[in-house]
Amino acid sequence: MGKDIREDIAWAQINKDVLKSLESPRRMYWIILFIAIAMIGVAVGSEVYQYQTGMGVSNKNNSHVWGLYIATFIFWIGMSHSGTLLSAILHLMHADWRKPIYRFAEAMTTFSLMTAGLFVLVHLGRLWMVYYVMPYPNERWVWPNFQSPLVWDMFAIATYLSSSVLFLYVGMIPDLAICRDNIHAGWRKKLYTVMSLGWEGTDRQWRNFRITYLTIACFLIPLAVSVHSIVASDFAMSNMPGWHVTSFPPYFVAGALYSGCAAIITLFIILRYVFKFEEYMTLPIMKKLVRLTFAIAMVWTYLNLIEFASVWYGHDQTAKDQLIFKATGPYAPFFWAMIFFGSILPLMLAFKRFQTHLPILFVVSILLNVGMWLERWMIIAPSFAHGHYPWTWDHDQWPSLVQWGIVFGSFGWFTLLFMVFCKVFPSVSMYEVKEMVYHRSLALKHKPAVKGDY
Amino acid sequence: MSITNLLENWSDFRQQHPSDDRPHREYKWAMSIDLDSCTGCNACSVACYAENNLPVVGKEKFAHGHSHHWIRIERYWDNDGREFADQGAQFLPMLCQHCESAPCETVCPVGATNHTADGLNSQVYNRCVGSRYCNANCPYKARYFNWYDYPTTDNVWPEPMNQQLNPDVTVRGKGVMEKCTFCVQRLTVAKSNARSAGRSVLDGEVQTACQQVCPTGAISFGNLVDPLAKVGKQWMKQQVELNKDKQAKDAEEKAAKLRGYRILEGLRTYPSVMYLEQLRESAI
Amino acid sequence: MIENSFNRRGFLKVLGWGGATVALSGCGNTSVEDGKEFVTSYVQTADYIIPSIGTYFNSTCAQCDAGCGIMGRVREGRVLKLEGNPKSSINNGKMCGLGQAGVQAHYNPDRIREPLLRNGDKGEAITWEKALGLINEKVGGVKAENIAFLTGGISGHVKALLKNYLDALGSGHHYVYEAVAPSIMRAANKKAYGTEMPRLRLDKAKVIVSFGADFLGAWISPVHFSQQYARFRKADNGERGVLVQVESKMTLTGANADRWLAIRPGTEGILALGLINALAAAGLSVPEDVAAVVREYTTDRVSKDTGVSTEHIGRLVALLKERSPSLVIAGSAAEGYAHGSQNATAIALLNQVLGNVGKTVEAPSSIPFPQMAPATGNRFALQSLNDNMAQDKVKVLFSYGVNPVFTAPASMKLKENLKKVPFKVVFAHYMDETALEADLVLPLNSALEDWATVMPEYVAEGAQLNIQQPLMEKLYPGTLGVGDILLALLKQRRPDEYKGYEDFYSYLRSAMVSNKGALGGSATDDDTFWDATLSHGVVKLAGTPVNMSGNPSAKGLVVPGPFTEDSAYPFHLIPAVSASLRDGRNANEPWLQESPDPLTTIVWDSWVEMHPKTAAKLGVVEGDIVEVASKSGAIKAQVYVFTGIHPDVISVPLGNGHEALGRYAKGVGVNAFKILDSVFDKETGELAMHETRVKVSKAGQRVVIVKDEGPAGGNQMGRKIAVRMSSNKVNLSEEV
Amino acid sequence: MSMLSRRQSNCLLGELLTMYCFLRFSILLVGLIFSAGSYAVNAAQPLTTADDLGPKVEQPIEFPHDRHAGDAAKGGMQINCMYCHTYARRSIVAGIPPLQKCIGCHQNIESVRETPRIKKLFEYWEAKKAVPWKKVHDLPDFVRFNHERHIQRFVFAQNKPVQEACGYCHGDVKTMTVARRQKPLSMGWCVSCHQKDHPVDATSTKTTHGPNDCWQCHK
Amino acid sequence: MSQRHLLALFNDFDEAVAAIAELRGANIKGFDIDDLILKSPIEHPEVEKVLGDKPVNVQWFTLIGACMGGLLAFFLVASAQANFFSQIKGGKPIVPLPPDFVLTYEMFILGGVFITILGFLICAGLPAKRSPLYSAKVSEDQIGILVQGDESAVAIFKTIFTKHKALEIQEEAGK
Repeated sequence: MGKDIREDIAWAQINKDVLKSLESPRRMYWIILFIAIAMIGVAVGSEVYQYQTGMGVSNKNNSHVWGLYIATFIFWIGMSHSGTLLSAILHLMHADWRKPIYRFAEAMTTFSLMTAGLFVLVHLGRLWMVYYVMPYPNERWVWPNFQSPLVWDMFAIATYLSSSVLFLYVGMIPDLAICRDNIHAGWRKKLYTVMSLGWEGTDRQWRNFRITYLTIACFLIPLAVSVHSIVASDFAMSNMPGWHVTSFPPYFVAGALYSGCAAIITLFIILRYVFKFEEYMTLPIMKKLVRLTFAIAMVWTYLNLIEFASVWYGHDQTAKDQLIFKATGPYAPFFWAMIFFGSILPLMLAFKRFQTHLPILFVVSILLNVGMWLERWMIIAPSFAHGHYPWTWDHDQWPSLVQWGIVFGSFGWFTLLFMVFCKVFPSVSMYEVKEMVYHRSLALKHKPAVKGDY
Repeated sequence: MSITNLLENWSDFRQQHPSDDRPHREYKWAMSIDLDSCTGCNACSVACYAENNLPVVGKEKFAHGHSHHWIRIERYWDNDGREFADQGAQFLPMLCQHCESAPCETVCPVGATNHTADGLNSQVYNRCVGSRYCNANCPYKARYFNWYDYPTTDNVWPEPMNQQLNPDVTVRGKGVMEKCTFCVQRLTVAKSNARSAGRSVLDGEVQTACQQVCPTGAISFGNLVDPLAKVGKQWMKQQVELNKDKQAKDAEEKAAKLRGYRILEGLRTYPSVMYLEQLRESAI
Repeated sequence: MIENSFNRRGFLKVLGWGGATVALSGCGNTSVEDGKEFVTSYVQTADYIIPSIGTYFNSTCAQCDAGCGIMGRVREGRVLKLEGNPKSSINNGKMCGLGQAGVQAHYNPDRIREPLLRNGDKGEAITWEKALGLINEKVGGVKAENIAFLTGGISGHVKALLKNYLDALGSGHHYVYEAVAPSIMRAANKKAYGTEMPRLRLDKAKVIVSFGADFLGAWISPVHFSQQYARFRKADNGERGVLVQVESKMTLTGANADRWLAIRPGTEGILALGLINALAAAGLSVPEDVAAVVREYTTDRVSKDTGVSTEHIGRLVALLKERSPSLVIAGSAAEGYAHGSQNATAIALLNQVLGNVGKTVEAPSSIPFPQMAPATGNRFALQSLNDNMAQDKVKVLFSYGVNPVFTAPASMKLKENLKKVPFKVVFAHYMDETALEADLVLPLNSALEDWATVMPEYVAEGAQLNIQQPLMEKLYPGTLGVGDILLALLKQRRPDEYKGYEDFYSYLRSAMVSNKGALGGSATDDDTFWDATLSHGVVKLAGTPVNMSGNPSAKGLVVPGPFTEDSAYPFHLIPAVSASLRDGRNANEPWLQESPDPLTTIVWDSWVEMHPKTAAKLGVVEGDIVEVASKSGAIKAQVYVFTGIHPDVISVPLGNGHEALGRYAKGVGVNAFKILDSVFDKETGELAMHETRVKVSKAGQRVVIVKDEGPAGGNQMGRKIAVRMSSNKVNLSEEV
Repeated sequence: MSMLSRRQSNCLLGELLTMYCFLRFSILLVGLIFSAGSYAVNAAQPLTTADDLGPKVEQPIEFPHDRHAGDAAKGGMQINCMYCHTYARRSIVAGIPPLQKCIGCHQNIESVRETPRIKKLFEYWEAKKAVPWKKVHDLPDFVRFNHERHIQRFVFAQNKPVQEACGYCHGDVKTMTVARRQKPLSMGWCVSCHQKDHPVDATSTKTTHGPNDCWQCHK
Repeated sequence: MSQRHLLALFNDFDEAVAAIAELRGANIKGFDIDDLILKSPIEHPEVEKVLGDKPVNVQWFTLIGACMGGLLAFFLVASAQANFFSQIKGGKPIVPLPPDFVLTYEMFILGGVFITILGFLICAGLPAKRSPLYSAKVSEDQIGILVQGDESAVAIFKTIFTKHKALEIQEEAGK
C-alpha cells in the first residue's frame, strides 16, 4: 500500500495548492456549474408549475400519496451521513487518512441536508402553510402534533443541519485564518476576516478548539444515527405493510452510510480532477475509502436480508405479500436492480485492481448511488401500490415529469452549492493535512512518539 | 401556569382512548352497515357528493386516482375460478371508519386530524399542510387529497353549479386532505338543537346523508352511548365491542350466528363502523 | 323539517336569491376580512325562513318516470340538495343517485337560456312572443293531421293541457315514446292478468325468480322496489327471502341474487315452461291445457336449450315448491326479443301456476282522472312517427321530453326523416341531438323551477298525484315551464276559455282546488287545501282495484326454441340499461358520470362486457378496443372482462355516446342504440332491444380502463373485508 | 513557591472569572429558557380583553346603532339587540332583519321620515330590493360560529344582559353608528375564552369550559 | 512598568519547544511563563505540554447546554400537549412519553452543540481582534512564541530566541 500522502510535502506548498483551488479550477468546473444551474432551472420550473396547479401534476394519487419526493428526501438525508462518518466517527477512531477528504464530506453533509429539506417543502400540498409545523407560540393557540414522526423529522433535521453547519464551520476556522492571511483584497478578504473570527492559532485557541471539535464529534454520531432512525420511523411507525419493520432504523442508517460513502468516492474523483488535488486526494486514501464502502455495503446487504427474513418468517401475511409483490410485481425490475447495484456490484470493490482504478470507481460509485436511490424508491412505491386494502391497490404508479424534473434538479442544486463551496472555501483541510504530514514525517524519522500522539 | 397544570393533571394526560374505564360521556357516533341489504346502487355516494361539496374530477383525473368519493362502493367477487359469478357480487360501502385509535391522527404533523369528544375522527381542512401522512397510514385508504384546486383553477363548479354548494361545508382548496365526516355539520345542528331543548340527541333525529338516502336502509347511524339507539342495539346484539380487537365472533364457535364484524380489526384501529356480513341462501 | 304554509309563488318573488352569496373555497383565506362580503338579507320574509337553516319543500323527482317524492333543501333562496319525501309511498323518504342528481340538471351550465330559432346552422335568440307567434303561424298553416306531438311518458295536468291543445288544433297526433320501457311486458301482462302493470309485492314473497328484471337498478321504480327488497330480505318473521335471477348479463339485481343463473339469451320462456313442467311433476296442480303445452319441456331439454344446469333447475323447483308465496318477474332481458311477448307470457303463466296472483302479484287501482293518467311510452310510437315522417305526413313536429335522434337505432334513419319535416319545435333543457335538428328550440324550466302534477304509473297502493313545485326562483328569466308554454299556445287557439289563467300556476291551482273533493280536501277551504297539498307534495287518490285474472291458461302460447347460430354475427348484443344513465337524457349530470357503474366500476365511458371465455376466444384482454358490428352499424369501445355474463353475449351500456347535450356528456363513450337491428316483437311490433346479433373484432388499440377498482380487481386477497356467510347459520329475527 | 502560588491564583482567578461569566450566563439562560417555555405554552396567549379595531366598513346606509340601541340618556331607544338581530337565538347567524322590519317601525315615525338615510331606506323598499349590507364580522369560510349556542348559554341560561353578552365579541355597539369590529376574533381569542370555566347557569356553582374539539368551530 | 511584547517565529518545532523550556527555566524577572502564548499552524498538544497544565472548561458548557436543551424540550412539548386543548390522538395518551423522549433527545443534542460552540467562543476568546504581533507565517508553517514581559526581559528573550534559531523576532510595545 502506497503512502496516504507524501510526508515531505512542504507546508507552504500545501497552502499554495489548496488556496489555488479557490482561484483557478479547471474548465470542467465551470461546465459543471453551468450544468448544475440548468438543472436547477428545470426543478424550479417544475416546482412553480406544481405549486400553481396542485400536487396532482406529480402523478400521485389517493392510495399512492408519496412518491419520488420522499424517496429522494431519504436519499439526500442518507447522503448526509457520510460527512459525519468521515469527520466524526473516523476522527474519534484516530484514522488520520480522513484528513484530506473530510472537509468536502462535511460540506456534502450540509448541502445534502439542505437539499433534503427542500424536498419536504416540495412534497407538501400546501407549502405556504409550512410554518404550521413549527412549534412556536402563536395567536391560534395551536401546536404541532409532537407525536408525528414528521415533526420529529423537523426537529432532527433542524438539529442535524445546524449542528453540522457549526461543525463544518468550527473545523474550518483555522483554514479560514490561512485564507485571510494569504488573500489580500476583495470581498473574499472581508469574508475570511469576518469568518475566521480573529483566529491566531494560539495555544488557548487550539486547546479549546480540540475539545470542542471532539465534543461536537461525539454529539454528531448519535445525532446522525438518530436522524436516520427518525426518518426510518416515518415508515416504521406507520402500519403500512413493508414499512412496519422493526429493523428499519439500523437498516436506514447502514443505507445512509453506504450511499454517503459512494457519493464521497464520486466527489473525490471529481474534486481531484477539477481542483488538481492529486497530491492530497491520493489513491491510497481512495483505497481505504473503497474498502470502507465495501464493508458498509456488506453490512447493508446483511440488514437487507435480515429485513426480508424477518418478514418472510414473520406471521404478517400482508407484509409477506408486499415482499413478494416487490420481487415479482411491476416493480420487480427496479427491485432487482437495487439488489444488483446495492449488493452484487460492490463485490467488485473487494478486488484490489478496482480499488484504485478511478474511471471504474467513478462509474461504480454512481451506480451504487443509483442502487441506493432505488432502495428508497422501493420502500415508498411498492408499499403504496400494495397496501392493506386491495381495493385501493393502484397500477404501478409512474411519476410524472414534474416529479422527475424536481428530483433531477435537486442534483443540480446540490452540485451548485457544493461546487460554489469548494470554490469559496478550502475543500481540503490545510491545517489537518499539515498535521498529517507532520506526524507522518515524525514517524518516518523514528522519533519516539510524543505521548498522546495520534 | 402550564407546568403546574402538567404536573397536577398528569394522570389525566396519561389517559387514552379507547379504554373501558373512561367511556365516552354523551355521544359516541357510530355506524353499522348491513351488507346483506346493500345492493350497491351508489345512492349513498351521490348523496355524499351533494351534501359535502365533493368535486367531480372528470375522467382524466379519475384515471389517475384523484377521485373524491368519501363513501365508495367496492364490489368484490368470490367466484374463485368458477365459470360464473353465480352468487352475485359483494358490495361494500367504504367510508372513513372513524377509528377510536386512528392511525391517521398520530402521524399528522400539524394536528389537523384529531379525535373529538363525540368519537369522531375530525379533519380540519384549514390546518392541513398536505403532508399526506394520514392517508399513507390509513389502512382503509378512506382519505382523499385535493390534488388540484377544484373550486378555482379546475372550475369544477362552473356558474351556476356553484350555487348548489352546501354552505355548511367548506369547499376545499388544493393541497388539503379530506374525508368522511359522518356529516358533522348535521350532527352539530342536531346537538345544538338538543341542547337548546335541554336534552340529548334522540335516535333518528340526525341522519347522515348516506343513511338518509339508502333505499334499502342498509346504513344505521347513531349514538352508541344511547341505550335506545338502533345502532347501539345492533352492536350489542352482534357482540361487537368498540374497545376490543377480537370479538366474540372471532373467538368461539357458538358465536357463528353473529354476523357483525369490523374491517381489518387486527390492526387495532378500533373502527366505529360495524359491518354485517352478507348472506347467501344455501338451498339454491 | 319545517312545514310550508306560505304562498309559494309569492314567497319566491319576495325572497329572491340576489343577496345570497356562494361560499367558495374555504381554505385560502385565513384571517378575518371585514367588509368584503355582503350579508344575505331579505326584503320580506316568512317566519319560518331563518338564515343558515335549510327549509324543505316537497316536490316530485323528474329524473325518471318512477315519480318519487322529493324534498328540496332550500337555503337563502337556493336549492342545495334533494332528499326523499317521507310522505310519498313510492320512495318513503329514500332516493337514488339519479334522483339526487336532479339538482345538477337544474344548475347545469349547459342549459338553454332563451328561445332559439334556426338560422342556417346556428340558433338565433328570439323572444318568447316571437317564438309563440311563429308556432301559431306554422300550425295554422297546415292540416291538423299533419301536426305531430312527440313526448315521453307524460301525465297529470300537463297531459290534460296537451290533450286540450291537440283538440284545439283539431287533434293532431300524440306519440308517446320511451326508448327504454317495459312495453312488451305490459302487453303480455295485459293479456295474462288483464292489467298492464300489476303491483308486485316483493316484500311478501319468500322466493323471487326474476327473469332479467333489474328492479334494484333501473326497472320501473327502483327505489320503491329496493325498499320492498329490504323487507323481503329481512322479513319480520325472520325468514330471509331468496332471490334467484335468471339472465344473460348480470344486472345490479343479479349481483344481489342468492343464485345468478346465466341463461342463453332469449330462452327465458323455455325455462319458465320447463319450471312449470317440473313443478307439475313435483306435484303442483297445473291446469290440464297448460300441462299439455309444457309437457315437452323436460328438464333435460330445457337444460340443453337454456344452458341452465339440471341441478339448478331441480333446486329452483324444490325451492318454489317449498316456499310460497313466490314471485316471478319478467324483466327487460326476457322481453327484448322477437318472441319477447311469448317469453313474458310464459313467465306470467309461471306466476299464475304458482298461485302468486293475488298474493304477490296484486291488482293496481284504477285511476280516477283518466285525462291525467300516465301515458306510458313505447318504442312503437317512434316507429309510427318515423313512418309518417318518411311519407311526408308530418309538417309540424313538436317534441318534448325525448331525444329520439339519440335513442333511435341508425337503421330507422330517423335523422334523415326528420329533415323532411318543415317545422320542428323542440322543448328542451339542453341542446341535445334532437334540439340540434329543430327549427325552433324552446328552453324549459328545470324540474326544480316548474309547476306540474305527476301521476306515476307504479304506486304500491291506490293512486297518487304528485305535485311538482318550484323550489327556487328561476335561474334564467328566459326559460318557461312546459305547462306555461302549452297554456300560451292554448290561449292562441281558445282565448276565451283560458284567458282567466295568468299562467300555468293559476291554472293548476284552480284545477286542483275546483276538484278538491275528489282530491281528498272536501272539508277544507281552498287555501288550506292548496297549502296542505303543496306541503305534502302528494295527494292520495282513492281508486278501486281493477280486476285481475289468476287463471293460468296456455292459450296462444308459443315459445320458440333457442336461436340458431349465426356464424357471421356470433354474439348477442345486450344493451344494458344503467341505473344512473338510463336512456341517456341525464348524461350531462357529472355526478352520474362519475358514479361508478356498480358492477364494472367504470366511469365516464362505455365498455363492452364479455365473459373471460369469450375474451379468450377473441384474443382480447381488458382495455382492448374492439369493434362491435351489427348489420346496422358498428361502434368501438373498450373491453371489460368479467364472469357475470353468458359467453354467447356481449353487453354495451346505454346512455353515453352523445354528440351534443353538454360539456359533461359530449364525446363520452359510444351510443349502443345506434347499432340495434330493426327486429320487432312479433305481437306488439315493439323494437326488440336484445335481438341484435353482432360480431366483435379487435381494433388494435389498448387503453387503461378508467374505473374505481384497482389491479386487484374484485379480489380481497384473503383479507377479511367483505364477508359472506350462509344464511342458514343466522336467525335474522333475532337481530335488531 | 511564591511564583507558583501566584500562577495558581492567577489561574484560579481566571478560572473563577470564567466560571462566573459562565454561571451568570447560564443563570440567564435558564431564566430565558424557562420563561420562554412557559410563555410559549401559557402566557403568550392573547389577552381576552385586547381590542383589535377592524377597518371601517362603508355601508349603503349608515345605520346608527347608537340611536337604536344606545342608552336613553344619550338619546338612544334602548332597543334590545335581538329585536332586530332576531335570528341570533335560533340560528348560527345573527342575521340582518328583513327590510320589512325597518319599514314596519319607520313608516310610523314621521319625525325622521325625510332624513336622507330614511329616504334611502324607503327607496330600497319601494324597489323591493334588499339593502346590500356588508359583513362587518366576516369570519373565514372554514369557521362555524354559532350565535344560537352562545346566546342560549349566556343570555338564557346564565342570565347575562343581552348587551353584555353580545358586546363581549361585538364591542359596545350601542355607542357606535356603523358597527365596527372591536375584537380580534382570532382563533386564540376564541380559545382563550373556551378554556375558561364559566358557570353553567345563573344559579348553580357548577362550571364548565367551552367545547374543545376542532370540529366545534371548524367545518 | 511598561510591558513589552515579542513574537518570535521558528521553523523547527523542536527548537521552539526548547526555547519555551529555556524561558521557563530561566526564571526571568518581569516575565510570567503563563503569559507566553504559542501560535502554531497545527494543533500541538505535545508543544502545549511544556506550557504547563492549562484546564479547558468547554465541557461544562456542554453539560449544562445538553441538560437545558433536553429539559426545555420535554417541558415545552409536554406542556404544549397538555395545554393545547387536550386533543386526543389515535388512542394515545395526551402526553405520550415515547415520542416526547425522541424530541427530548434531539433537543438535548441541539442544546449540547449550541452551548458547546458558545462555550468554545467564550473560552477561546473568540471572536477577537488579532494582536498586532501576528505573522501570516504562523498559519503557514512556522511556530510563533509571543511573550510578554518587562522591558528588562526583552534582551533575555531575544537571546534565547536567537539561540534557538528564531527566523524572525517582532517587537512591539505593550499597552
